[in-house]
Amino acid sequence: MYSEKVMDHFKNPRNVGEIENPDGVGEVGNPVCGDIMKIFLKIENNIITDAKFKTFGCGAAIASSSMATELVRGKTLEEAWEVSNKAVAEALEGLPPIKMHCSVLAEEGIHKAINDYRKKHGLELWVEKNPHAHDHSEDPTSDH
Amino acid sequence: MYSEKVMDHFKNPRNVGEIENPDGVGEVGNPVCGDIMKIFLKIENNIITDAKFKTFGCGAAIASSSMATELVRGKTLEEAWEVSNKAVAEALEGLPPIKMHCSVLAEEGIHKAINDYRKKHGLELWVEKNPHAHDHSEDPTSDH
Amino acid sequence: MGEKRTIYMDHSATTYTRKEVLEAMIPYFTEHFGNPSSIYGIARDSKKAIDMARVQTAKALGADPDEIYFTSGGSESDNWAIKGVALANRKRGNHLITTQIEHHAVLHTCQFLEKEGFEVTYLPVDQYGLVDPLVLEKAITEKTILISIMYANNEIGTIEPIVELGAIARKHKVYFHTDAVQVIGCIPIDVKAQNIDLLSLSAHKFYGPKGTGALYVKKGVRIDNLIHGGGQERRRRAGTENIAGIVGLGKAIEMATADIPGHNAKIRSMRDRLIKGMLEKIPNARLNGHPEKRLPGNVNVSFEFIEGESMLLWLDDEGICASTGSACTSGSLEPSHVLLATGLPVEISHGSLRLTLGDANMEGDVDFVLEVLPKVVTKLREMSPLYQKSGKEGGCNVQ
Amino acid sequence: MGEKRTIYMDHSATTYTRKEVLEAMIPYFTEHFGNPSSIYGIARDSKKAIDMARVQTAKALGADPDEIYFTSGGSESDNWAIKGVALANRKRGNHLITTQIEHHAVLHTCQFLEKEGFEVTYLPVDQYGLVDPLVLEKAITEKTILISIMYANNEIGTIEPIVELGAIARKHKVYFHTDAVQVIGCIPIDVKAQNIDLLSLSAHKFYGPKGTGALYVKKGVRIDNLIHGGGQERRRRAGTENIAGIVGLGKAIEMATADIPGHNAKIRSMRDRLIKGMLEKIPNARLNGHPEKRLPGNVNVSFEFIEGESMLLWLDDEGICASTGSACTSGSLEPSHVLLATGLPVEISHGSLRLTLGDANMEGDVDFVLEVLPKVVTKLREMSPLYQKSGKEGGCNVQ
Ligand SMILES: Cc1ncc(COP(=O)(O)O)c(C=O)c1O
Ligand SMILES: Cc1ncc(COP(=O)(O)O)c(C=O)c1O
Repeated sequence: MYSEKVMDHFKNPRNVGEIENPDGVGEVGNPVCGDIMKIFLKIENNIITDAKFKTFGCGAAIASSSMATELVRGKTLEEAWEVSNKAVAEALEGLPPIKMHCSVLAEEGIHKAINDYRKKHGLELWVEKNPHAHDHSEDPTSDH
Repeated sequence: MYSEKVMDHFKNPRNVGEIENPDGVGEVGNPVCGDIMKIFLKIENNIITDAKFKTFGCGAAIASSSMATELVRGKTLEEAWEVSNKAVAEALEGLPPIKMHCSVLAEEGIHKAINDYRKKHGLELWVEKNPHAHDHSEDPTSDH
Repeated sequence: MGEKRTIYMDHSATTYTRKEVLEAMIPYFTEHFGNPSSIYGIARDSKKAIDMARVQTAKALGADPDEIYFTSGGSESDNWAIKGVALANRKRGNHLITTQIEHHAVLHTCQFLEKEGFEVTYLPVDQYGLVDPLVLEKAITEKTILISIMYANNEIGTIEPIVELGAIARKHKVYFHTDAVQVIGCIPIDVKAQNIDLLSLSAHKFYGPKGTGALYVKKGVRIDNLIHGGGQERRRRAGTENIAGIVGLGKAIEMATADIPGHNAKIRSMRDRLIKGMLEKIPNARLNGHPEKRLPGNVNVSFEFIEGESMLLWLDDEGICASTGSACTSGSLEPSHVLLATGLPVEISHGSLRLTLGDANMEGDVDFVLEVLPKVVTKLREMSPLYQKSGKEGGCNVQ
Repeated sequence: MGEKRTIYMDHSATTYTRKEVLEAMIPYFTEHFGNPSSIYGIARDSKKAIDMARVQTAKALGADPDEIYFTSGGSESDNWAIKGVALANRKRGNHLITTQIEHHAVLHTCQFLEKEGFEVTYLPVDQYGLVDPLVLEKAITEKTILISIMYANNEIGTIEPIVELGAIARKHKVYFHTDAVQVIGCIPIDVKAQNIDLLSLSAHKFYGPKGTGALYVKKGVRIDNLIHGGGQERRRRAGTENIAGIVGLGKAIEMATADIPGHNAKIRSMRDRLIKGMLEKIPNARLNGHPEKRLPGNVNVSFEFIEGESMLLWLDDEGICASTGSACTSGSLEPSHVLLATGLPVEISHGSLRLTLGDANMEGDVDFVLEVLPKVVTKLREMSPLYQKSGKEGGCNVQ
């Protein structure tokens, strides 16, 4: 059901853990729904120098957290903000349709951590362009 | 579905044919229902000395005609009148429930031929004791 | 009946499972037995096998794989198509159209729906068993939600003008279902080109296993479930999948549709020789169904003055497997509803014989049947009170 | 995942087909393939085989052979029992009673009937998943026509007090159906002594083939057909019989019920060791279901702070086949309705694991799982934001 890439990021998750004294933290999801992601960012000169996560959730949730933290590392905040759930899912070589929300969660976690940083620094919060713009569409490469 | 005895009487029917100048003839059934039996009797001194049949119908109808003509041969008319459909079915070692009506037809054919004889001789016609007394019940030895 | 050769001429009742099909199935009983809904390795193998069967089936029908739903056979598919569409579209109307010659899986389902408040028109057929498209069109009302017409009849083999009938349904925006149980491997199917919205099939009619079938449901068709429960078959047909059966269906349909013209040519030539021989050798016999628009393997002939079952028993004694009406009703006393719908008199319909040829047959089988059958008919006629040796005028001597 | 050994601990999802069962089935695909409704020799062989399977099944249930109807599986049996009785007895009432922990084949069927104007009471269960007979009795009204309660639950293994529940149904003259899909071969069934009017079973849960099941219907029970059509199964279930599947079911039920105590003793000792070991080695774990009144092979444990699917994936990586809820819903995001009905908090029910032991297991499998599982749980907890190394009070840190 999962692509090899998903399984790789599930079995060898990158960036698991917490960052001590993080510059931004975002926690999204809900244990009632079965997934929670907590994203920790280290930010220097507007650049994400480190990203870590802790996740309670299914294989796709863990792999999405792993991939999302990979994707934002080294990016400016503006660039990182543009990392969409679709980009996460594509980098994972697809997610089953019922698991697309995991990539959405990862995008939201990153956004929340960035805004946490901006808030702490008295910067204006960025707003989600369109809360419904996330790509939940079926991924033709997978099935459920 | 049929007992060996039925198959024997179907494949080697006894008494097929017509009797020239019969003393009694009975035709029962209806081509619309899928079976017609015509019974021919030769009667001497109140005794059935020969019995023949022609039948249009299924295996059970042919076997029942064969068995019924066998059973009445050599019997007095009174005795022959008492040969019930149940007796025919039993002598055939059972008939499938949906085929019990074939034995009923055979009984009726004999009755009709006997009454044909009685009518020709100005005798009072015998009446069926109870038209519903025929045994249509399921035969436990067979199945459908 | 010992060591005699068996000549199987009842392919429309059921077929043997082809060797290659059985071989494809075996590993799914013992090795790849995992429940495809599970996520571990052996379950993924089952899932893949089902996906492949779905692709094979879709390809044979010109459909998309996600328009194919596996079922337990033709009867379930027919029940599901008809009840499912009827119940899901009740708000739009309560009128269904079918024909008088459908299989009981369709007819009895329609009768069930009549009890539930639906109205059903049973279209008549002509003497050959053909439905007239004009008659169909006239029967459509504003309340019509489904038209169900079989692709070819199982008893007399008549092939209906499905493309035309489907086009009429489409024109009037009514869903069109066809029971194609008898035609897989005999007629190339292309559901898109043939205007078909729903199509039933059953594996054991084309050398697959019994107990497995499929329903094609065009994307977008509103249909309720028939068997509710788990999320199998994309939430439309509950029940742990019969993996081996589904694999067998896939393999069987692939093989059955690989060379339809070649297969038909062989079967048809035997059929034509059989029909010709029977009609030549046996007087007072008539062919039921259409002379040309008929299934390549179907022979259905009525013999006056005799009854069908007694013919079957004699043929069985010679090792020939045949049937009267459809197999499911051959235990019954009622004459075939199909023959009656073609206008055949009841008494003659009792004397009908169906021989359906298929892959189990060789030319020699035809010769054997042509040798045996006339003797059987003669023997039975000789003991029939309806048969006057003088000839045809014997007719039906009803009391 | 290469050459590693596979440890199958998902017997409640499905079982492999036993070798002897498959061997009994094979001849009915290719040799004795005749349609049992036909009258010739090869068809009579199929008919006899079905008759024998019916006797085997009846014997295993304490029923008469003519109270057994073959179906395509547990889901069809459940659908048929419930819809069939509901529709046939509508004049007497429109109220059904079932429980909150039934399989979806029952629950979704009941929901379908609610749309059709029936009223359904879903009985609660206690923390162990047990239905209280007093609560059942109170729920019965004058309009109650059917009570459907599963014999044992497929997720948590709890065995219901069926004899008592059935006695209450009988006292109130309400039909009593039980979904016994999980218990064949684990609990001796005697439908007469156990007050059961209808009982569903499915062959692939007791080492028979998938796609074959049966419904026991006590003589005299008023029930409509679910699949209409030909006259098979004494006119109650249409469709050409899945002969091989039916033969397999018969053989499988005979073997599965030959020595239930012996079978259970072996499985139960592995189960108890597994439960004990899991609870000892893994903190913040709890057993779901009843400690004693549970199926011999069922283990269902919840681990706090982690999610079930990620556990399954790691176990799969080690060759261990397990499941979370029931297999049919393991693709789903919703937590198990059964665990919720026992009062388990949603967040904890997400972290539950079902291991179901059966004939494929050996003692060594238990050791291996007890070695692997604690590591998996630790690994996942370490990456869980809910898990505080300090200990239990971590709890659920909802935003
Ligand atoms: C309790 C219960 N009922 C019904 C079913 C459905 O049976 P099947 O999948 O054979 O249709 C299952 C298994 O999936 C089950 O565990
Ligand atoms: C035309 C037609 N429809 C439906 C069916 C029912 O198929 P099954 O027996 O596989 O359920 C049959 C065969 O029996 C058939 O010939």
